[in-house]
Amino acid sequence: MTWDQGLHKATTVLAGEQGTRELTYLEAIRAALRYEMQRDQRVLVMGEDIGVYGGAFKVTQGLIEEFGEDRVIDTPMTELAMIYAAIGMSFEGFLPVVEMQFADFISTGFDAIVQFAATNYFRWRQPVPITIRAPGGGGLRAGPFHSQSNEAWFVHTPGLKVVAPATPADAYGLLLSAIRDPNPVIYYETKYLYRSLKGMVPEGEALTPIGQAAVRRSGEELSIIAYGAMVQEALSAANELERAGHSIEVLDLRTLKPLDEAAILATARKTGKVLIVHEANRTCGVGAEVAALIAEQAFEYLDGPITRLAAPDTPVPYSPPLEDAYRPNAAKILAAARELLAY
Amino acid sequence: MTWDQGLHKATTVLAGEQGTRELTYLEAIRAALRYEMQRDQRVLVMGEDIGVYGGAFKVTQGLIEEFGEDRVIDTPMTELAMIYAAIGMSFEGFLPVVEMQFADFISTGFDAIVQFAATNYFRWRQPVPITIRAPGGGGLRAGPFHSQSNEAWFVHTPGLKVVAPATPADAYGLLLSAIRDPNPVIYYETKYLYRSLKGMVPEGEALTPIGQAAVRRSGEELSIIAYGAMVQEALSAANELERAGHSIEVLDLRTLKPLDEAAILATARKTGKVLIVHEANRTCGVGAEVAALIAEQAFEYLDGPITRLAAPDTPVPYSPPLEDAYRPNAAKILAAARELLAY
Amino acid sequence: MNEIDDELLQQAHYWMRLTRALDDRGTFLHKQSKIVGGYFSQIGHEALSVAAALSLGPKDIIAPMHRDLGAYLVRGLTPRRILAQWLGRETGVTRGRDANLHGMGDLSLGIIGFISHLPASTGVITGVAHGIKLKGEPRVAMCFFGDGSASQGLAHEAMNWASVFKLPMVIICENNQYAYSTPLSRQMAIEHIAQRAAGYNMPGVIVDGNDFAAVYHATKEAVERARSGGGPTFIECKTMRMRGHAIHDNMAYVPKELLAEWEARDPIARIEAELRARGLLDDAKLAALLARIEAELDEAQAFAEASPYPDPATLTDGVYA
Amino acid sequence: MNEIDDELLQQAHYWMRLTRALDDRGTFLHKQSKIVGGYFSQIGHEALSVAAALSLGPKDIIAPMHRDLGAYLVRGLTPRRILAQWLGRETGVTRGRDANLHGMGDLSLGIIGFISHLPASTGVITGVAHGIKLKGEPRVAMCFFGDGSASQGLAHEAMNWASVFKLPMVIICENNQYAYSTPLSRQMAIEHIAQRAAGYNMPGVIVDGNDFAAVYHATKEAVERARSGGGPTFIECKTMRMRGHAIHDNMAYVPKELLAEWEARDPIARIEAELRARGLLDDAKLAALLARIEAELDEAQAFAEASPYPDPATLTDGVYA
Ligand SMILES: Cc1ncc(C[n+]2csc(CCOP(=O)(O)OP(=O)(O)O)c2C)c(N)n1
Ligand SMILES: Cc1ncc(C[n+]2csc(CCOP(=O)(O)OP(=O)(O)O)c2C)c(N)n1
Ligand SMILES: [Mg+2]
Ligand SMILES: [Mg+2]
Repeated sequence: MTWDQGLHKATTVLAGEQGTRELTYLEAIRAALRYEMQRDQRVLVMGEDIGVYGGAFKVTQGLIEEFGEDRVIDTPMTELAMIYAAIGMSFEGFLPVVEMQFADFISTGFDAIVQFAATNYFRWRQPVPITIRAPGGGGLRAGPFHSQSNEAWFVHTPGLKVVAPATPADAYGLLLSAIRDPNPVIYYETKYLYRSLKGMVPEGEALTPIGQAAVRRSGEELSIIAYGAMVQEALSAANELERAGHSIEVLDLRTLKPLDEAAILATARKTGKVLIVHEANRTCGVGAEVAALIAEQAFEYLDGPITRLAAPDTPVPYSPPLEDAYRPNAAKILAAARELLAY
Repeated sequence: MTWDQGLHKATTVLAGEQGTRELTYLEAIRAALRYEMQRDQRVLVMGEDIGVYGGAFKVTQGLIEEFGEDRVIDTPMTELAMIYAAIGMSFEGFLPVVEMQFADFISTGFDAIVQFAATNYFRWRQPVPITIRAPGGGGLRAGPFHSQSNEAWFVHTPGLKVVAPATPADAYGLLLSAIRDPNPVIYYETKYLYRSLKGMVPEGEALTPIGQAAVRRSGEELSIIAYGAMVQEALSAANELERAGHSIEVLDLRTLKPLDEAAILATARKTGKVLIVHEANRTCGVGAEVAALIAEQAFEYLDGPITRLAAPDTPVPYSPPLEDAYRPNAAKILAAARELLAY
Repeated sequence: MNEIDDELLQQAHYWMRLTRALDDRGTFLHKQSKIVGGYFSQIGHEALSVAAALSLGPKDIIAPMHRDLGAYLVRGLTPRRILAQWLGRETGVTRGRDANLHGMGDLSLGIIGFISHLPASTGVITGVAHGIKLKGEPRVAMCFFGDGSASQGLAHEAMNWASVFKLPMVIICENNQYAYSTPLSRQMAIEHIAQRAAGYNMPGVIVDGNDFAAVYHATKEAVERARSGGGPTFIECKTMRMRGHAIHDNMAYVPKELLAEWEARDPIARIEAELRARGLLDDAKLAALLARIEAELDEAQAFAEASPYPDPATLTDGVYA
Repeated sequence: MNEIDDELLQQAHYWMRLTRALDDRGTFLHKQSKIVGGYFSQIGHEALSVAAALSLGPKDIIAPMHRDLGAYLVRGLTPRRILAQWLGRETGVTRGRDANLHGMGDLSLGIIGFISHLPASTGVITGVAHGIKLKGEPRVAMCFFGDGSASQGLAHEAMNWASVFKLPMVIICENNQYAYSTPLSRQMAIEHIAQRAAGYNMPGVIVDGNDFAAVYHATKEAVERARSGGGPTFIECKTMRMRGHAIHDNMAYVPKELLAEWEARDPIARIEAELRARGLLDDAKLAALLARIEAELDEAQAFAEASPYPDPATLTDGVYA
């Protein structure tokens, strides 16, 4: 088969009837890659050690056997050329999914993302439909260079989309959407959840739309706005508070750029008290944007200070007592929420 | 003379009596470089075309004649190696000042800044006393790659300091402070002001401390918080409003990381209405952090929504009507301020 | 130039003359403040950019940079769209979004619009070549980059990638002696940039970049190698940037003798000497050609000047596809 | 190994044995979950890291990476501080801030702590070498990087910079056949990475990285060249990573024969054969040496385990100098 006969067409091979299955967060990512690769021959994956080895975290395990080395490309160790290569491939009609071995190494390919991919459509109307998978976050004692949550760099940069699934279903559904989106999408997956979080994941066309947050838990007194690994922590804290008689809403942002402003403002207006939580460093993080948005557009509805709980402005430390002090978790959310409830 | 005899010592050659002189913003930067290089033999400057040619904007003109090519280093065209080289030189006791030809090209040297320089002291207690000069900002019809205001990338990254002078005196005083600071400092200078803004600049030891904002104009009804090129625009708008009987405070942030939280909170508490202005893109910009800070810590004092006026989330466009629509200016500040005053 | 047939030589002559005339017009329009911001002249590069582009077929792809006006024109980007681009008009290649020669991309013509961050052309073309190879199509991807850009890590990564995957790619290195004010001696410790090709197990060819025929032969051979599965080739074209880096630069740093030496090797003078030798050109024919080109450019400029500026209301429209 | 005198050989033997023993202990402590996160074994690299470090003087500077435990030890970083580092204690080199071998820097010992983003060592050492040259001191800067790291643009930029400024620098390329799971054939299209040295007009030397004497001679010569103003040298040490990339990696992707071939070339077995041939080593002496080393490491481990974890209250203290 030549490219013209088949590859340019998106072929929905796998529609079938929709069931669901229980998958880990990691399995959900792999399932999404497989589904998209089966469905559309333009989709390919590439990265360091992702083929024969199956990836540093084994996310892509089995893909090279199923799809061959033309579509599962083990690359030289070179993030900048890799992202540029993905951009160039997209100009030839491919839909490349690039794996950064760790989100931390995305800075090595930075120019290709923020200067080229982000601006291209704006400049000469040529879309850059690439997806960059960035395994981020800490809690694994991996130190300053294997634990970063650096999404704010890209949330600030015009022309990119940024997503951060918190559940297996969204890990699946957002990856489908990211791959099909005509824009460069950075997909922050949370290493901490890879094997620790399981959930029901629909089969087939279960896309999570980019740009839509999800209310994970409805409540009246206080809104916790979180994303990625912090959503589970927020839910634990909210459950605990419920036992103490409080009614807490938890909003999972899911997409960090473009933000679901309507959902953010709706929850803020509903409860009047907002606690924003993320694992990334505090200053100029996504939480700052969410807070600013609320302060500007839901000002009259507020019954307390917009509160942020984020990592302090230090690199991610290695030693367990330091990392535990560094990283937000359910207990810290609980304390911050209690304080805000008491305001 | 060998290094050990002289270079390691900071030698205040130029104390003298302090006069002042009128300088353009650009001349003030050059004066600061000369002063520091005369004062301390550890200071050197390097960058593309900064020696023989005097720099793309002629900021370093005359320095190679005065200090020789060992201390005014024309480099190959390679931002990443250049910043790494500066880091390495700092380990040998030098205080290098690196010029990015345009702030836009700082992304090419990104890893060296955010991964190495920013984290080094945290990791093994070795300071990285380098200064990176980044000529930023638009208004010059220079398009998406010669107009960027990308400071938020670095404000978000722990371990860096970021300054952005708005006046010739601060261009001088903050550069002195940046060079002497034991940490990596990114010095955003505003190309738009290079030759268009003149002001009195003290001679000698007139350091502007890092971390201190300046109230440029005192007022009661509304605070405009700005930095860089937007300070002059804010002052024009404030003057205009004064003629209409309003009392406006203008706070010039001067340092973007670490922010002068006390000054920000003081002005917010004083006036109860805050308009934040910057030329950088809106989402997750410095304005978001300032707004979030106020929303969290000055909540009770607010009489109106915290308002941001920033560039929209697009690359900087080239064509004059587009760039004019893109970039905040006095007229747009005036409109936003009027709206907020009427709240 | 013996092996270049008359027709190709005449064709090349037209493109080189058009390139220079359009470039001169750019300078002129800048002096008139009609082009705001910067302007980058390519005078001296006509032979290499036109020859490299002419060695390609219609479905091949190029990633040029800021001194490859000749290549844009040969690929079919019209002076109308280019002039409208320079004047920041909605009818320009980037609809007033990108500045001067930046971003002049149009995949329907097989052209990738460059970004400032050099040498992005080498990175992105690697991906195009990789895509072509995966599709198994007999097409070629060609990039251009300069002597200064050769110092950037990306050039290395791209060449390595192209060689590991044996991609159908041709790398044109425009060694024009300077990167802005920086001479070769300050950029590298070697005499020929092509010496680096061995580090990627690819042929490293050195040609006189001001000799149309020499560049054409070298690129043609490399294009054929790429097309037939032989992998990438590195071609260093020795030339000279005959103007300042950008229009504001009086290039006081360039020794007069060096300029004079290259003035004597002007690519257009050389192709015209050959055409005259073959009896294909005389003063009258040249005058007619130049008049035709000026008329074409007058018309294009009129189009550009009559074109509207982009509507500010559309500012944020085009960020996402 | 003829030209290496007895004393140096014995010294090297000690360091190589200490390196391996400490490395084995790291693996052991990881299995005991005392080292959390990752652990990177260097087994196979002992000769090259020890030889390169021994060729330097006390005021020289090195920028090692994650498989250069031997070099850290030779430069004077004690097993105590290293073990405390691995266990995340306040008495470790980074006071619990950086992970496993990362960041083990101490300029008083002439060691730069590496970051993950490879090959930062090449970049930062370029600056050190530049600083040394500006000061006119007879000192040398040496960096280490791997075959995978060689694909990164920074390696190119750093080598180019070093050659343009003719810096007193020695570049040790540890070609251990793999970068994580990626074999050389997928990393580059050339046989020897040293072939790239010509692209920077610097000597490109290839040595058997498992032969202490060969590495020592090559590095010594390069160090002398650098010290006397002769500029940078590139030395490719052929070796083999005898364990997985990190401790979790069973390296199923490595052909058994390849491992066996390199097993037979074990650097420690080779130096011990030479010592025995010279009559400097026998079973009893070896047993005594190993016992001494184990005692040293027991004491160091006890120190590390008795050391406190960092106080969480100090978390944000050390961000700014
Ligand atoms: C990464 C990067 N750094 C700096 C610049 C600024 N700059 C624009 S062109 C140029 C010189 C380019 O030299 P070369 O590659 O030789 O091309 P030439 O202009 O000589 O044709 C420089 C330094 C840039 N465009 N990109
Ligand atoms: C820029 C960057 N990308 C990816 C990684 C992840 N990574 C860590 S070590 C390694 C392999 C390094 O290979 P090589 O340079 O040959 O050194 P070796 O581990 O074989 O000694 C990779 C891919 C990294 N550290 N830095
Ligand atoms: Mg050039
Ligand atoms: Mg290796």
